[in-house]
Amino acid sequence: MTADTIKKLVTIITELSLETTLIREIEQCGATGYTITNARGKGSRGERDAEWDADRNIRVEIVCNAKVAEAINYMLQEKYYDHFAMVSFTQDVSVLRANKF
Amino acid sequence: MTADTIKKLVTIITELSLETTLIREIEQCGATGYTITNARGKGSRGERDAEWDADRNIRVEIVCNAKVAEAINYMLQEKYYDHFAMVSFTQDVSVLRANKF
Amino acid sequence: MTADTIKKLVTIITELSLETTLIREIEQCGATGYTITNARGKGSRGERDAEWDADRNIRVEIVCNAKVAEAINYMLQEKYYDHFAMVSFTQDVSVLRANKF
Amino acid sequence: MLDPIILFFIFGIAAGLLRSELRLPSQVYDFVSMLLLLTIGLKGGLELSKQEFSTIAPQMFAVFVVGLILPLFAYPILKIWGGFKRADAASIAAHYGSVSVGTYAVAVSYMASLNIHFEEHLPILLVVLEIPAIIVGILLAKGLSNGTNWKVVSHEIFAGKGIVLLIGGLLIGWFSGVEGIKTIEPLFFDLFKGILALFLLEMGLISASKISSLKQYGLFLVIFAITMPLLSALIGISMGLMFGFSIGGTAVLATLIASASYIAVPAAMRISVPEANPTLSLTASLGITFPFNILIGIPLYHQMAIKAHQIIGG
Amino acid sequence: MLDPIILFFIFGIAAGLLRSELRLPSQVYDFVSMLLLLTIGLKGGLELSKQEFSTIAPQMFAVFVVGLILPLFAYPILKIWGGFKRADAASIAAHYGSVSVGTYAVAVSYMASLNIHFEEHLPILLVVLEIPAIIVGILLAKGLSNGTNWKVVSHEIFAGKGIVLLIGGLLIGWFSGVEGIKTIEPLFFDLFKGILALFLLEMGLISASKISSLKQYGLFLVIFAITMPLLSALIGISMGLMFGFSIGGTAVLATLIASASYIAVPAAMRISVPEANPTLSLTASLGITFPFNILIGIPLYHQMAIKAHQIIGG
Amino acid sequence: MLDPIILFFIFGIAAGLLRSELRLPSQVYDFVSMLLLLTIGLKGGLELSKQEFSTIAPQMFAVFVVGLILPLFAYPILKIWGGFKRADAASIAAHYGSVSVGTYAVAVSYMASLNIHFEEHLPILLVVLEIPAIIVGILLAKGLSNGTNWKVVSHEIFAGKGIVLLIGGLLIGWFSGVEGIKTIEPLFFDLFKGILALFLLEMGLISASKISSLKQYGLFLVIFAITMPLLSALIGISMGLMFGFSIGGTAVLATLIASASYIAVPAAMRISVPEANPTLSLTASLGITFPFNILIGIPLYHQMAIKAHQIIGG
Ligand SMILES: Nc1ncnc2c1ncn2[C@@H]1O[C@H](COP(=O)(O)O)[C@@H](O)[C@H]1O
Ligand SMILES: Nc1ncnc2c1ncn2[C@@H]1O[C@H](COP(=O)(O)O)[C@@H](O)[C@H]1O
Ligand SMILES: Nc1ncnc2c1ncn2[C@@H]1O[C@H](COP(=O)(O)O)[C@@H](O)[C@H]1O
Ligand code: NA
Ligand code: NA
Ligand code: NA
Repeated sequence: MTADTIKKLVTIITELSLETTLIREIEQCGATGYTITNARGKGSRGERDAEWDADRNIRVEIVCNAKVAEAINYMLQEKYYDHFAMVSFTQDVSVLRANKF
Repeated sequence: MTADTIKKLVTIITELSLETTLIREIEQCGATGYTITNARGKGSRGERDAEWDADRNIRVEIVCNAKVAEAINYMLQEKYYDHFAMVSFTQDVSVLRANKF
Repeated sequence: MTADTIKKLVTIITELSLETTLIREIEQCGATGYTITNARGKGSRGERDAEWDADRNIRVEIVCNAKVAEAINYMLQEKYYDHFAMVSFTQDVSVLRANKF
Repeated sequence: MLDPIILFFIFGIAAGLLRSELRLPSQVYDFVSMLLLLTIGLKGGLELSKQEFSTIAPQMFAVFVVGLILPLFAYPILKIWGGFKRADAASIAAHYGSVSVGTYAVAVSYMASLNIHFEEHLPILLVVLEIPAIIVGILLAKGLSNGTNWKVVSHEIFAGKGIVLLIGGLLIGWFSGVEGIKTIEPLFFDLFKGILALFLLEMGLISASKISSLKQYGLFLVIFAITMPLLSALIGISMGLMFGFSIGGTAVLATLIASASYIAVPAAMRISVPEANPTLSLTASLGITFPFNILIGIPLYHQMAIKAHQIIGG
Repeated sequence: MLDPIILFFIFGIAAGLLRSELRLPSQVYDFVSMLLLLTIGLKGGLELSKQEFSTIAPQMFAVFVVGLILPLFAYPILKIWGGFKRADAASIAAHYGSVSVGTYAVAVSYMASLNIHFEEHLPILLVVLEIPAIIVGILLAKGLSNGTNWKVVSHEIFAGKGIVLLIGGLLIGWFSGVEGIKTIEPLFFDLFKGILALFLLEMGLISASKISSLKQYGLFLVIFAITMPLLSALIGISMGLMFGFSIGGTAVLATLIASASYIAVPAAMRISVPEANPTLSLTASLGITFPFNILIGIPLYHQMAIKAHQIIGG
Repeated sequence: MLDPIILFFIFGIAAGLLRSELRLPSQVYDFVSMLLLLTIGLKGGLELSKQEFSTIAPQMFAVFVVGLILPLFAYPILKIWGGFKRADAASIAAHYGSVSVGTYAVAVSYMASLNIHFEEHLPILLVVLEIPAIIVGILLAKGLSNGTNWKVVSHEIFAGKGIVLLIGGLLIGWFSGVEGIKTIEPLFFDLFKGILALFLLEMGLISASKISSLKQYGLFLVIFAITMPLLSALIGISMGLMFGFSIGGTAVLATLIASASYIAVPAAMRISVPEANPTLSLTASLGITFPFNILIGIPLYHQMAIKAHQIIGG
């Protein structure tokens, strides 16, 4: 079995309306891929119950190396945190075929 | 870049019909927010394939400090584990803007 | 409060069309349960935007012990990695009622 | 010659048993249910606008009482003969004391296809019948001095989609009147049977999946899920005669009382009596009683209504 | 006797305020909106095929100018009297300078139910009116020398579902002609009012949820959200007279201009003026202006149009 | 004057190429497909009830054989001239040996709009034609002594939504008969063309997205995806003459055989021949062949059928 490698998993929860632009910037940070699921929730900007287009959230996951993770987090902070409903967190994950990320 | 802080990520997978009451209790435990996605699955209470209202799962994520995480886990155990399809697990995550949680 | 136990959380992101067969194999590896959410994304096999049946992803989560996790990862590598859009990663999680998994 | 909507139901069961991947998408199922509920409400409301409340009020009261009695009658049977736990017996009893709008819709369509007249204000009785059994079920499970949060429960009941749409439809039909409703007839009335066909297709698929999980619950549940509607139908026939209903109305009322809930009651029980196993009651209600009523019950209750009217009339 | 579609809207508001769990499934809502947009487009396109472009062009130009002026008029009011931040004032102004297709659909249905003729090419003016206010809103928020990525913005505007479906419908209607369109009439035309009823049910539920969040934004927003459409309607009436429209057309045009956007503009503003609080403008537009126009505005603008025609005619 | 459903398709392609955000919600697309499949099945079933099985059986057999031969014919072309890997050549061949229900529906609608009669039992041939190419494709990819789990594969084929709905519709139509089906006609028959329009709108959007990924697969795929249906259509014309079909029936059969699968076959190949690249075959089938058949193929095959009948008849 191939040895496992430690990578970062960055999870971002934010507004659906950001999807296109956010994805573009995430790729510019060096991410080779991402996964998106639809979500709803509540946070400092109130309830976002996915009932109305403007109230829909997405949950974006990116597996990447530490450098890309840092770049993404920096980018989020610079460009999005102030004006958008957004939460993000980072974890260590072990992956196979680490060259993919 | 703001220093990262370690927080807890509590993930709960349970029945859709619990959503309203569960969220209320999670907030009473001190959570400042949560994210919900629709899910399906299988566990000790059989397959829950999301085909019928009664068979739909939700997946709830809460980023919070260790104390709130413990309170949530305790609450789940006391009030829900016995009678509901439910699984929960807890992880460490690093977050920016830690004062949010 | 019951003492926490450390288990593994295996997350697999792959094609919807694999769902039935993949679940069967995961259970054969010894998993006692799983959770599935619908997803979309992008990776080495291009964009999978969930617009067409063939382009839909699922995100499968399995909480299990280290041995089962290894068996699952091995199985994925042997049977699926070559021909399917697939990403998987593994984390430690702490669970209550550890005998469930 | 079989009514196509029944064929859609049989098709659904067959496809389900053959493990086909066929499903009505969940949101489409929700949509289809909403249309049925609104249409039934609208039709009832149109009728209401032609009736005196004083004629209907006593019927509403009588039906409410029946809704209280049915679960009280079913509970000991389930507990003593069936050997079910208290919570389970109470929950199943509540399902059978309440009603199924889907079954009602098929009865309505059955009468329409045979050109049989029936009392059109029955949707009001439907609304009334949904509720009392839930309350009795909770009391049976938890006792009088229980800690039930009735505010939450009553919200669960009255804010549930089913009741809200039926009542909304009734009021809109009532206020609009026959003329006003014309413009929305193509969607709500002309498509009714087609929409019902799709609904039954999905119900067949669901029933099939419940049938598969049947063996683990034993023969008693099957017998109960067939006998209970038959007995309830007898009560329905008697009430129809008492109310002076036509043959059609008597048969539809019998069907209504014979039907078992699978939406409103499960949701309410899950919140109020969580220790009851929801699979048990849904298997009985969706896996046996619903198909029994659709395929055998409705024509049978119709025959019973004819017989009863002959006896009374003769 | 009330139009059932209005009753559906009131029903939605009531169910929402009573915290019912009723919702139109999100994809069904999208579907219903798509059908309305296509139908409105198709109807306009059929009409286009009968008209000279030269008659319509000046109207399109005039309406475009109005779309530029309305937000310029609303902005200082919101900024100075309302005390809103620059971005918020600009965003709200853009919402009120643009239009709501849902409101237009109700006006159309209102005229149809009273058998009042109106100029059928109004959907073209609708399309024209959607856009200029967005541009002005962005300029108001960011100034002329701002860093707006106009390529992204214009893609957001023109590639948005609403505009695309309206224009697509217009073109299909235009190319198909009255004969060609016959085969798709059962879905797009016969079901129109039923579909509109479901749309309004959901809009009622949404409005109710916005009404609940109203108190935190104070009285000024409420007053603005009622006064602004009234003033806009006056402009609409004048334009109708100027264009030589019938009474019906004048009233529909007034409704159009009085309506406030809640789909296209919020989406564009979120991308271009992210510092504006989206809840503010949506609360005003969905929570106050939409219900006001549906319940009070449309009949009122109709009366205004009658009066105006009397004055002019007399 | 263009048929509006074709305009909807062109509109979809245009909106897709312009990168509009327009999409039919996925569950609505599923719903629309289900309705089309059921309607086509129902219509075929109604016709079945009027026919002798003995007339149809030989046609079913002949068509089955064609379904076996077509991929055998396409495979070497793809492998040798196209230079595709074995698995890819086999998979593409299977797609073109099977059929597209959407294309069939447009052919039906084309004939109806020109009032051209055609043999209504064609849906049965459609069902028969879907399957053999899949089996041949798997054998081509893996050889006879391969490890294919035929139980899984045949479940994948027969339990797939498409086949189940077609067969279900056929049976329901057959058992119901013309009289019985009347009550569900408003949904399944009257709305057919409107529903088809929405389906084609989405297909246009999908085709456009596949067109964009076309350049990376080279010219050969494009040529194949246009030539293959043309050759298949010739076979279809010959078979139509052989069966003694009318001009309309001949043209529809030609369209059927010329069409390429994009639902059943991709799903089966993904499971059975995972080493084949699914994007390759879907790009050809959805990006080229489907639009080609809709926009050019169907009228062309109609002309070919007319010519062929003249030659034979003369
Ligand atoms: N503490 C939290 N835990 C999990 N998810 C959260 C939390 N806070 C916010 N979220 C999610 O992030 C979205 C935006 O958060 P906010 O910017 O705080 O409004 C919310 O709508 C939630 O879906
Ligand atoms: N081992 C597991 N891994 C991941 N998810 C699980 C697992 N066991 C159960 N689940 C999820 O939790 C839900 C409830 O579990 P249970 O109470 O065990 O039936 C299931 O329907 C699954 O969605
Ligand atoms: N770096 C990544 N981070 C998160 N998800 C990924 C990543 N790469 C791929 N994925 C997901 O896994 C699926 C299959 O990946 P692939 O096999 O690389 O095409 C994609 O469609 C994405 O949903
Ligand atoms: Na009952
Ligand atoms: Na306006
Ligand atoms: Na073919």
